[in-house]
Amino acid sequence: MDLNFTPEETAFRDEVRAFLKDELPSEVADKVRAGRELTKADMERWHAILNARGWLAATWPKEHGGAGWNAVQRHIFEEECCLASAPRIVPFGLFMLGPVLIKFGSPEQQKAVLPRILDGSDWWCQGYSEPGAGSDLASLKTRAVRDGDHYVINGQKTWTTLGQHANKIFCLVRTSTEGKPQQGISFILVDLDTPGIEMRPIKLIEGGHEVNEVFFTDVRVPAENLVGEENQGWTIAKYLLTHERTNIAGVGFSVQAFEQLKSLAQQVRRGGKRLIDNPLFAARLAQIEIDLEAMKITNLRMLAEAQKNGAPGPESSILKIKGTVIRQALNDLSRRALGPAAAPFPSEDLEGNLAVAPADHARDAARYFNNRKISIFGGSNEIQKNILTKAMLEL
Amino acid sequence: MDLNFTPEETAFRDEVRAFLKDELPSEVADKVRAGRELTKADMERWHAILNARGWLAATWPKEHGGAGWNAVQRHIFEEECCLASAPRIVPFGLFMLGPVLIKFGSPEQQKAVLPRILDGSDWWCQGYSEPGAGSDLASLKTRAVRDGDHYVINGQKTWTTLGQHANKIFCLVRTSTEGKPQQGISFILVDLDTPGIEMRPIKLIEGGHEVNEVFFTDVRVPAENLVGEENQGWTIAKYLLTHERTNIAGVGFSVQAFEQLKSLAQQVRRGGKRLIDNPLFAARLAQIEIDLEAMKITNLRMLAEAQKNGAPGPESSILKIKGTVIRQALNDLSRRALGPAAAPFPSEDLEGNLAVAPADHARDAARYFNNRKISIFGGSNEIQKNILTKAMLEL
Amino acid sequence: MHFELTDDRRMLADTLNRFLTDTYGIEHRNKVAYEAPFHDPAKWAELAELGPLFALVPEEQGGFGGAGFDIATVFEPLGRALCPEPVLPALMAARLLAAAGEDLEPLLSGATRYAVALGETDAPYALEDIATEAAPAGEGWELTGRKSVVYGGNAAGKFLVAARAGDVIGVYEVDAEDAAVTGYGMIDGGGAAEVFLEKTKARQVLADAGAALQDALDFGALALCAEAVGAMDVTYDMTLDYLKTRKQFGRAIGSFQALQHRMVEMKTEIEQARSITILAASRMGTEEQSRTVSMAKNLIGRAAKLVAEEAIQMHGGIAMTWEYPASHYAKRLVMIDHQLGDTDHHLEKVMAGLQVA
Amino acid sequence: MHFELTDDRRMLADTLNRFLTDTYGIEHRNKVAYEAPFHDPAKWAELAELGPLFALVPEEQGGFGGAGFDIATVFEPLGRALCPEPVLPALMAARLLAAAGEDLEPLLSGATRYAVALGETDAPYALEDIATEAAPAGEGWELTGRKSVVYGGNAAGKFLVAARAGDVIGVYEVDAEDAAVTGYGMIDGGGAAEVFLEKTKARQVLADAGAALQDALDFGALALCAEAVGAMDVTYDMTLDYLKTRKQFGRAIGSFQALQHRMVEMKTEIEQARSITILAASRMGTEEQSRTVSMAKNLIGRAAKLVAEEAIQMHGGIAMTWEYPASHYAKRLVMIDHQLGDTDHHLEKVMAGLQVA
Repeated sequence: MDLNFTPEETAFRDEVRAFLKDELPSEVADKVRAGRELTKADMERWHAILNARGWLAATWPKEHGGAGWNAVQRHIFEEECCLASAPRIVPFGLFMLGPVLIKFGSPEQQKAVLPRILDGSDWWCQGYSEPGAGSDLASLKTRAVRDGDHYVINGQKTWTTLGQHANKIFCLVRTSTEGKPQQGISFILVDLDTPGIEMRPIKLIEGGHEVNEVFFTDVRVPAENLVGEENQGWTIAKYLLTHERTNIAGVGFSVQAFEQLKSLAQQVRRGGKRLIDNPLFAARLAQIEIDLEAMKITNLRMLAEAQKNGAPGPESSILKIKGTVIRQALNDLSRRALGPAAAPFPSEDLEGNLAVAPADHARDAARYFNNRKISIFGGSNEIQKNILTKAMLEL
Repeated sequence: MDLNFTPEETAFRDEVRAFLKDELPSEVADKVRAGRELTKADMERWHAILNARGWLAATWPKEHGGAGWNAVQRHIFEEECCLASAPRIVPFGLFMLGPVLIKFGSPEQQKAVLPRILDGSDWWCQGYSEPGAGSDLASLKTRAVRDGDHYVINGQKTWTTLGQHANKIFCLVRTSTEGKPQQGISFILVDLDTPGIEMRPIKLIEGGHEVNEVFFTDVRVPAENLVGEENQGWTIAKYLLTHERTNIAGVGFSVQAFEQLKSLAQQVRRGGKRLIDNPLFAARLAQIEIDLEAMKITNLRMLAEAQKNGAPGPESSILKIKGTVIRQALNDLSRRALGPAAAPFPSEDLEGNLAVAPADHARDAARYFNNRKISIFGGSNEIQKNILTKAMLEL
Repeated sequence: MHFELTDDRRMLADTLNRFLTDTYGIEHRNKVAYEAPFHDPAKWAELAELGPLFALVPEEQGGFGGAGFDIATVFEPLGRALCPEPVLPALMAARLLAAAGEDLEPLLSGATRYAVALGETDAPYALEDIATEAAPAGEGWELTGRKSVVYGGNAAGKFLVAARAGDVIGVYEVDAEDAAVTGYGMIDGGGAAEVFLEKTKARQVLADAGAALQDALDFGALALCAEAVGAMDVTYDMTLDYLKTRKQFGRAIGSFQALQHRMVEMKTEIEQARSITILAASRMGTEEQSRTVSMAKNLIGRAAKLVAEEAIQMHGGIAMTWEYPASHYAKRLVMIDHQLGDTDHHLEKVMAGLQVA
Repeated sequence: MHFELTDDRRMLADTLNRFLTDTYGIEHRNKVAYEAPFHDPAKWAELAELGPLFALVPEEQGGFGGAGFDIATVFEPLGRALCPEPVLPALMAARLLAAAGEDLEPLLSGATRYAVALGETDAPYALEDIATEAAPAGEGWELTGRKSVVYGGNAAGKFLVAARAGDVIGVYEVDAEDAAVTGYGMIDGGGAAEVFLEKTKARQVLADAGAALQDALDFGALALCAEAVGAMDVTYDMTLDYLKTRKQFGRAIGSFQALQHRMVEMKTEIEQARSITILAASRMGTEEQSRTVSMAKNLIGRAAKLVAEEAIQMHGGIAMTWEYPASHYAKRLVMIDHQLGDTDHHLEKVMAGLQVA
């Protein structure tokens, strides 16, 4: 047993830390810390800074312009980014499409697409979920019918995150209705400027706009935009699911949230005392700290396992389940710590002059509601439990 | 809305209370309070006292020697008995077989059996569960084959509570293997002295002997011992399940346990203070008090509903589920309150001279372990949830 | 012992439910609840005409109710409809004005909207911690301090402000136009305000208001419990409906046992919440009023959070959207815990009472 | 960073596991664990010969281990076998004797069985509350007080007793024959004793033992955590097996989704328990030793209770019986929380540390 990083890993962490200290724009970090919405420009700015350092595409091999990091390096980088309140890298081009093209794409596709992801020319979004197929991707209905050199796409995608900023979308589409439902699915690249596509915002529970619906009506897409073989889409989707799952425990987010919460509990006063001195509150806080400390190790254990085996096993579903439970508990406790001050609808005013809540906490209730999504999206915790039951428990 | 008892009900409660004060033997109540095992003589003594007062068979009509109480009276009586630490009435003859015979039995059976239940001549036990059929009664396998004037019984029953004191057993047996599994079941009375019956004790988790296995090998039982029609057993079992479920919330037990726990928390000291002054412990205690106060009302609401409709509805499963959760939480907290003093294996010595734990609490851990059964026996909480799902939620 | 409403109360509940169902549907509600003035003044007038405000106070004070079950009867329908009208501030103001023997007519008729300004940044729930000061000034009084997150304060004509003169906490009336009031909307709909008082002119309503304020808080908390029960019932039904109709992996998701058992747990907690609210309603006006209300508010806080979170989780995505009504129910259910004392605040009160009993 | 045992430790674990599996099966265990002397003296000697006691202390003190991971390596197999031998008292005594620079040979060879007498009726967990008094008497000392539920005390030759001389808590050695010792068995197997001291002759081992006692408590708690992880693994496997084989309503009960999801929750908490035990083991000897051990003992307490209760519930009846091994695992898992500080005791320690960090 050795819970410490190697000297090389420690050196890497110090390098990342120094980089973040020097290069992360403080106005952007401030927004992240306070849970405010980032603009497209904010995200592009951070991507450009990372790209300049060669750290934008963590997992891509160096020959494609990636950092070529291993799992431990990625983990260190992600954790440090969280602690520094860096924006999350928009994953659709970098961590989803990129690896798919590197594994399944043609050389032409790689050459055409990858550099434009890195330099920010293209913003990709994801067309996986459909209104009738959330956790159950195999039942998707959006059709792509071959018509000469083109596919003609009809259907509807939903939960398309940050689609409002995107100019491209990669989709899972049904190219066959024969055999098992999984067998007739293909993976295809679509330019959002193509006629027949309409993107509509979905307003979320807390009022934010981060996801969208995308409607396809007779959208003609060149056949060479198909990635891999026709009807190979399920294989590609599964590849992403097993190989590219990273940071699913969200430990970095939780550590950062815990530190913010502890500081909040030292600012808030109840009954003439600091909230952190209230035993009931402190008990909840300590309980989460303990679960989080354990989670850090569970995360490292599975990381070590993945490092050894090349890919995370089904037990990594535990990370998703418990990781989201812990994050949500932290959001819950922050909201509660604020009392009535959590209740106002977030606005610039409330964060600025009015200061109903302590600085950086005006959006804690909104964050709590928004983060109810993390146990739903990306394979709900119920689905994760089903996966575990089958794979690990053999039930 | 009126949460108060009527003047008549209040007068009845006072009458019960006075009776218990005068007639409940204090050495028996002491045992109940401390969770010590009652002897057969203790239970028979209490039954005789109740019978002398005409209160032993609460639900039987008066013409059969019962008290003829309605649901509210029964509730009042049971609650008062719990608060006074009276022994629980052994239910098999009085609340299970009796009502079955009154509803389904022949006049001869009623005349032969009921008086002997009341006067203590017979001690009945129950032969329902089998090793392969716990919550799933329809799959029971014990066979009764008609042979002239007799049925010949072969098979095994289990979880037969207090069978060691009994001279009679009523059984569900399979008389047909045709049709649905529920359809081939019959209800039959068996004398335990009949050749071919063997009763073996089952030692429970905490070391106590309250349940048994019963083995039947070619046991010849007169055909007139059949209750109702052949293959009508399922109907009888269901009748018991819906009409004779009483006190399934166990509110009286919980109220009594809560009072004992509160008193314990005032005796036990930690860090120079009484345990009840420890905020973490007090929070748990207050939480249970709240849930229990709500449960009292939930219980009354369903009682009023049952009173109105003649029988409790499927929603009474809620009482079983939440009632056992609360009781088990109380047992859990008592055990914890004791710290290391909960750990010794119960013995006379530990209760007497040695006094490792405060008086009446030497068996709190044993009680905690023993009461894990209440969410399992009598239709596990999982089964209750299935029932509710079907009947109430229509899922 | 029975659990049926009197005919009068059932009629009131029916009337309210019908009015809200017919004229205050969720789309209308969402339109008015999130935009200034964060309620619908026209509907407020109609609502007042229906008479529910009169049900909040006893006959002696010009009403026709005022008992615990009257409060529950009014607020459960409001909860079912997620109604953002400021009935709660009216109830609490009515209790305070009645305690002072003042004329309630302007309030009960709906003509004057009151807000009750208790909480402060460092004193969100507990009266003892109130720091706003009242000082005599000429014939009247002057108040100095900041009242934070005053529900209904964004659209109130008058404020009843809790302030201390030395050790004694009193209640003072302030005209909205005399104070610096900044209104805003709430994350779960409805409006509130920050009220800044700087030697602000005030009229003393109650010199020593400890008991009256606690009583107003108790009645307010009971109202919130009833509101939550109404909202939980609707949320539960919505979820049950969804489980029956939504298909995944080729079957209704309600056929999955793990979800079924969680539905039972929701249902159980809702019934427990209903029970404790009934108990609290029955104990209003007795010695056990405050402690029982605290029990109710604690249980409601836990149950409402469970129902909200489980409803979202079992809907799986759709209830994360603004468009789907369950999201608004979930927000209200969670945020009720931030009003008039949260689960822990009330648990501490119940803990304190463990010793005496 | 890696999570593999060194070869030496893996060998030790294998040896222990094999010894216990081969010679200390559950039937033998249940025979000896519940009847005086509540362990098996012959097996104790064999066990001692295998060397695990030497793994409990570092080389300087005559052992070959003593690090956190050595402790975990020894106690996890003991937990898997539910072994009632008094290894825990030996560990804690060894830490105290080592702190005093005393000869450990009689202990490590298994020749002398020690029990560590800390807890009292009103001071079950916290050292500060200890009331037993030590007074000088001639060349030595005399102790007066009662030590309650001294694990292993029923079969110990020597006691290391924590007692106060004025404000200072020290450690004193008492021969079993000099004290009034009443032994008894435990509900989860194994033995303990009440130790009555009445001007009982004693030898001072450590005058001011605050730090050494805390260290012994930390190591003891770590050992209990590792023991619990071993017992949880076995209980989980037993339950999983049962779910796969037991049929109800015509299908394996493991096919019911509600139970499946609860198995996942059990598994998750067991993995968390394993993780926090690893973390605590890694922090022994550092400044964070005590706080991390408290974290571990708290999480273990919660996880072990969950596993015990869920195992019984999912077995549904059979695990309520003495005959079925899971019942004994469940008892041990629950009762571990009653040793060396329960979940709340340790939570309070973690809470205290929130402030500093």
